[in-house]
Amino acid sequence: MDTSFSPEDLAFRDEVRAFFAEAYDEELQARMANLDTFKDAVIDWQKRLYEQGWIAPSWPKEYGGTGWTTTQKFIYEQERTAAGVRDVIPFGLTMVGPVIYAFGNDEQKERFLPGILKSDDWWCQGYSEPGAGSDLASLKTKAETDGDDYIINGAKIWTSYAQYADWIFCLVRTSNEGKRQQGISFLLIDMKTEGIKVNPIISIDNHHSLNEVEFNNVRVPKANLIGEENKGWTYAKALLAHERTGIAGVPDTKRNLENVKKYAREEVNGGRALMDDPIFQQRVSDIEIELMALEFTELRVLASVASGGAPGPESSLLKIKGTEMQQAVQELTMEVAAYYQGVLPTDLSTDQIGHDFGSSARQSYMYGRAATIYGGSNEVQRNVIAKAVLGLE
Amino acid sequence: MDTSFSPEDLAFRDEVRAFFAEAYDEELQARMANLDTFKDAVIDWQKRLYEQGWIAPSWPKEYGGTGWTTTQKFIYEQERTAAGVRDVIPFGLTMVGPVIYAFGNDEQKERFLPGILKSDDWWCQGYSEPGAGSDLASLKTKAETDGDDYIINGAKIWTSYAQYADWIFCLVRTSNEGKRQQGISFLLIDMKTEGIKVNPIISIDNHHSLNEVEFNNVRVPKANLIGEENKGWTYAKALLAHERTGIAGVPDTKRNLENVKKYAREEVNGGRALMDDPIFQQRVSDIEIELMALEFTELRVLASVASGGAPGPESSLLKIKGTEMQQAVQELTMEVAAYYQGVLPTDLSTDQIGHDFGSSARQSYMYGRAATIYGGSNEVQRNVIAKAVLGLE
Amino acid sequence: MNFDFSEEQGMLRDSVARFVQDDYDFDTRRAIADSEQGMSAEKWQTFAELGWLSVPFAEEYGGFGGGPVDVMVVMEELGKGLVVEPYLATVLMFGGLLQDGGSDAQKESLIPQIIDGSLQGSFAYLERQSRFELADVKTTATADGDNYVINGEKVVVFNGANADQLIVSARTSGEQSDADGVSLFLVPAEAAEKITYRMMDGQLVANVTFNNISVPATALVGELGKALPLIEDLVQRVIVYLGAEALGIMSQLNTKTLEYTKTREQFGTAIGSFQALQHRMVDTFMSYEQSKSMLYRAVCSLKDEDDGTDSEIHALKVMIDKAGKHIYGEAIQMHGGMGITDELDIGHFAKRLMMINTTFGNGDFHQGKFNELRYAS
Amino acid sequence: MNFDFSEEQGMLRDSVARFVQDDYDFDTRRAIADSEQGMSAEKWQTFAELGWLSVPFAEEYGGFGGGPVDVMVVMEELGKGLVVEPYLATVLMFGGLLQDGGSDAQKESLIPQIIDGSLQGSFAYLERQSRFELADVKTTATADGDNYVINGEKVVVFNGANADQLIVSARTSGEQSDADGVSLFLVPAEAAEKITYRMMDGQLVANVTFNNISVPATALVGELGKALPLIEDLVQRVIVYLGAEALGIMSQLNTKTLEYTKTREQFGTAIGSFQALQHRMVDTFMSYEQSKSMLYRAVCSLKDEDDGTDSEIHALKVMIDKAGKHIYGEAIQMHGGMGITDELDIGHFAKRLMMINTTFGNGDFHQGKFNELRYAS
Repeated sequence: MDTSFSPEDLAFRDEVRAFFAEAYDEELQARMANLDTFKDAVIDWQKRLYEQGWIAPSWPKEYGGTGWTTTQKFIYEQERTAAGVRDVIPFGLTMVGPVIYAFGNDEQKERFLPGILKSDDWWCQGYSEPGAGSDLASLKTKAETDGDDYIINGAKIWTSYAQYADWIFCLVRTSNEGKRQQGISFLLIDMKTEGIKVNPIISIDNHHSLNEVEFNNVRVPKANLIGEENKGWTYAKALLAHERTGIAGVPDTKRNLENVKKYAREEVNGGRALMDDPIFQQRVSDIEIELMALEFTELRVLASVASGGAPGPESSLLKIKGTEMQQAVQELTMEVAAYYQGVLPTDLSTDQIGHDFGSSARQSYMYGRAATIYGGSNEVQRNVIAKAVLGLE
Repeated sequence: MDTSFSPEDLAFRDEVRAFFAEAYDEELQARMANLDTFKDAVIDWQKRLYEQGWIAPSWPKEYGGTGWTTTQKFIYEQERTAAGVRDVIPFGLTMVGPVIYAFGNDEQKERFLPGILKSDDWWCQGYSEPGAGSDLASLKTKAETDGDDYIINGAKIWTSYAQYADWIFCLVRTSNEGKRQQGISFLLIDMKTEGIKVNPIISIDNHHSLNEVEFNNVRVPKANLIGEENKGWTYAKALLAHERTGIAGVPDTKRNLENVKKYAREEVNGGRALMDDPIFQQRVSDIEIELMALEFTELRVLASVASGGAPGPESSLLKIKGTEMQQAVQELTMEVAAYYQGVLPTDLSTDQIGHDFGSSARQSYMYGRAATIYGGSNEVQRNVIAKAVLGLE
Repeated sequence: MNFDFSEEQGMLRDSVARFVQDDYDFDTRRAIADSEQGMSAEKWQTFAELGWLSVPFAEEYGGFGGGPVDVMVVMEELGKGLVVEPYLATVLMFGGLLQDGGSDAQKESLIPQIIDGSLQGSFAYLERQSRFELADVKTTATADGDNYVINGEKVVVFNGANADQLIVSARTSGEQSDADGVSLFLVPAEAAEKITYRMMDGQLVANVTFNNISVPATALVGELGKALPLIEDLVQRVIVYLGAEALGIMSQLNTKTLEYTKTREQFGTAIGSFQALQHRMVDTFMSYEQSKSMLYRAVCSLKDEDDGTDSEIHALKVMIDKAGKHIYGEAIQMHGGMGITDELDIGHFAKRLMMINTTFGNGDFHQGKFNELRYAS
Repeated sequence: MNFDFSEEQGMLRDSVARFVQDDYDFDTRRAIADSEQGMSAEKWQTFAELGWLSVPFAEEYGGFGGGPVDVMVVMEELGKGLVVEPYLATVLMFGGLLQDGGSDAQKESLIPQIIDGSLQGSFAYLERQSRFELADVKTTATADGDNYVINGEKVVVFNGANADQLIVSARTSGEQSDADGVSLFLVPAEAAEKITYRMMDGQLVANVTFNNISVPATALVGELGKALPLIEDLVQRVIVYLGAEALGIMSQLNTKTLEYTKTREQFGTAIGSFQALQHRMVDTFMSYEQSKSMLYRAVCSLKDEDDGTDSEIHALKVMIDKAGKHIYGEAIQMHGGMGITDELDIGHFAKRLMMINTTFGNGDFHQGKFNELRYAS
């Protein structure tokens, strides 16, 4: 049992730290914070990571991965979040990419992987459907064969950044035979195809990142089918298992908690900084202590995977506990912001309003409610653990 | 909307307060605290209450009740608990008594009610059965007709004070036809009858109050059947509804919380009284605030019943919230007792041990675990509310 | 001992409930909140006609002479409709200060205007640094002959965008957080500079700056330098009223969530049939009932001032904070993806609860006060 | 980065686990705990033979030379069996102080006796008033020529009933709660007066009174007046070991409860099929896994002392307190009536967890220390 870093690890840490300090500059951050320049800024940053060779740490080296050890990956994430560096948009790099290199044919790999790595293509995800919720397998969007093509009809929902996307990867129904999971296929669709319509959904944080995507007789070549027809569910499940560890989001939550402490040192109530209030301290440490444990739960999973084992039962709690902690920190930030938690986006400056983080706290908190809902709600996660880990029927 | 007391109410309060101050003397309390004299002391006290005319506030006046208003009953409970006066043993006075006067025949009323009121008969309850848990209707103890008698075979469990009891009221199965609830009868059984065996159960608090009661060919005259054969479930349910309000136990919990505060002023940690520790204060007020609300929830139910209405949906939460609060206070008392929470009964004096409430805190805490289990576990209570109040199937 | 409403209170309740039901559906509310003024002058006139604006005022000024229970009844129903019109700011806060501390001349001139709907008011008390401390006042009012000259800034002023008159707290003596030395002044809104912005609960609020604003001595509300008790007394009542509004909102959230779970199907069955959700809905039901009990306890304590009113008020704020978070949290979670859309009303109920929780101090702040009051050695 | 146990650690674990499995079932444990001595001399001899008593001691004194991870492995398995023999008191606390602070003569004479099982020891530190403050020492040791004369009382002394030798903390200078001025002395148990009583977790403890007990200067353990850092260092490690014992217990409670809910039927079906219970069992599972992670974090921090060891230790105590209460609470509740009988082992696991939680400070105490350490401005 050993969790210390080797000299090589420490050198790697310094390298990463230096890179972020230099490359993730203020101008870039300002462009990311502005909705008008957000997309371009993200692409610029991801291209910079690509040049650095660090765009896909989780990919196998042969497809463009970094070949890092588990400890290096862990260090990279620590440094990334400590520096406040935004994570890459996951839809290409951590979602469809791994499915393509694992289950796609050579032609598909050549065609799609470079665009993902270089961030030339912006991907989005077409899984959920209106009314289906966590019951993913009930999906109804159908793909009917017409010669060498499929004709797609149906709709997907909660599709993040569909308004920016060049491509969407979809689960579609190609058969109604057998169990519901069995007639599902995994399909890549060009968003410029005729018959696709993107309807914005304004979310509870008053922003537009979600969409409904409608498919009306959309023609997709069968060359865009990943793997075998009717086997899409298997590929999607493999994808879910692919990146178990990142889902707890511990490094980001730790950083957000540090921000809470910083803010709470500046907020004063009756002459005492909020951070000096024992009750507030207790609220912070309630979370901090759970996070300290969760960080090690994540390390245990990483270590077990690195030593060739499968992730143990402890991995299944990462999503539940991780999202609960994210929300707890978001809530605490709101408490610190007090009245200012309610401020909606405005043209007024921070100086005019009299506060600097209320509005962003609101946005994170409100949109953060989704974390326990999407990707299989925490209720569904508990059902899964009860069955798969605890053996309860 | 008005919750103030009238001058008459205040005079009544003074009368009750004076009576408890005089009658519930230290010698009596010492006898109650000693297991060897416990039973006699309880009977002496209840006889004193009988002489005062206050033994059965919840009974109709015609059967020996006090005829008090709802407010008076509320005041009586407040004063009783504020004075640390032990509640009456419920099995006769609040459990079987009301069933007898509501559903018994005249002969039964004459025969049993005086013994209950005068505390000449000690009653115990025979509902639960080994292995049945909260699923009361699954009971198997059977009563078979033999001329004018029933022959009883089976066993009851979790029977408090069966070792002291003269009588037991039982639910027994007289038929296996129809729904499980339909073949159950309500029977009164003399504990001296041949074939009854009482097996002590030592509970988690290291005390003996619970028992298993075995019935081996026990002969009971049919004259001891309450109401109609196979209707016992109805009577038992009516009994459950009879005393909804007392079940939250708010006055007792309030008094226990006051004791916690007293103890916590005396416990010192690093020069600071525990009661001056902001975190401990927060733990106390977390409970105290819920209790303040629960007290009014109980008042709302009382007021609604007093004005002729049925108890509203708010009544159903009294047991759940009340028992949760009881346990929360018991837990806090244990925290205050620190190391001494573990002390088992001993012949050593408080002075020798170095602490005065650790052992009783332990006993209350451990036995208190039963509060969320017996009388229909809180899980079953939640099922009931979900169905009956929220209309969820 | 009774918890019944009087016949008059019942009629008042029905009147507000009917308005919300018939004239203030969610789309109407959204349109009003999104409008430039952030409120509807037309609806406000309806409030006046229905007599709601008169409820807490003394009969001698044309008021209904209602007590805390009457106002509570109104606020609970307004909460159910997420009504954005500034009943709290104009009638209860601005009007409440006038009623409690105003001179006869002030009351005679202004209260009838509030009652007939022609005057909008606002209480400007919050400052950048003050957080939840009412005594933390940096804005100053300096005597200058018969006048007072006001300098300073107030932030997040409720109804600040629409108010015709402001009551401003300003320091006439003492140090920044002294209890003594705070005074209240009536200031015509046009005298001050303001910037306005929108809050997530539909409020259009303002930061108001006073730059050498001169007001006559007759603009003083209450005694010079002794405004803090007046303010604290008002805040106690307002906390009860906000609690009533919160209770109305919680009732809506629980009702709507319950309905949703009965119809929403997942895995082939209504999600309300899942036991884990059922037990959680029992818990939100209990949170609601406990909040209601605490509200009743607090409103009764307002009438019985020697019986530890303060701690009941603090306890109410703590309870509403916890119950509110619990109830809106479960409501959003159980509505799933729909729960996090702006389209659905659930999120809007949540946002108003969040703003109520932070107004005049969050749960932790009040629990600290409660602890101090009850446990200080 | 790895969380694997070495081969030796694996063998140690198996050895303890096998003993608990084969030789220490619940009835055996009950009989031992209820016996007059409250422990089994025979089992203790087995511990000696199996080498467990040598684990933390240096090889030069005949020890195994084990580190915190080795001890952790032993304690977790002992926890699973609710083993009442005084491994903690004699080997880890008494022995630990000797190993860390004892003179060569003391170590050479006593450690081999601990290892061969012939010597029982005890660390007497707690006083009536001291609660969780280690520096709060009223017992005095006064120099008298070459001797020290000890006066005072220690309470709830673990293994106080069976100890042959005590290490006693006593004040040689300073005021009641001063950090400086606390010293440790080796005292033969028969020199002191003791009264014994039983605790709910099966421990037979003692209150020990020192009435002008004279010991030679060679009885001093560690430096005069500088014992507090020694004690604090020991307590840090012991907290980790108690955490390991607690983890073993939590594992048993979760496993037994899970098994019970799979077989126990109510309303015609196994209660483990009820979704509300399933979700709660997922939560107890998570509490267990989080505790395990925190234990690993704490034990790793012991090896890496410049990396904020203290706060990891406090965090562990907080986590074990919360998770323990959560897990035993659910275990008792889900076992229903059976859960509250003395007959079933569930309650006994709970009681040991409760005593672990209060030993060396409960969760709140340590969270306060954690807050001080990390957040003090």
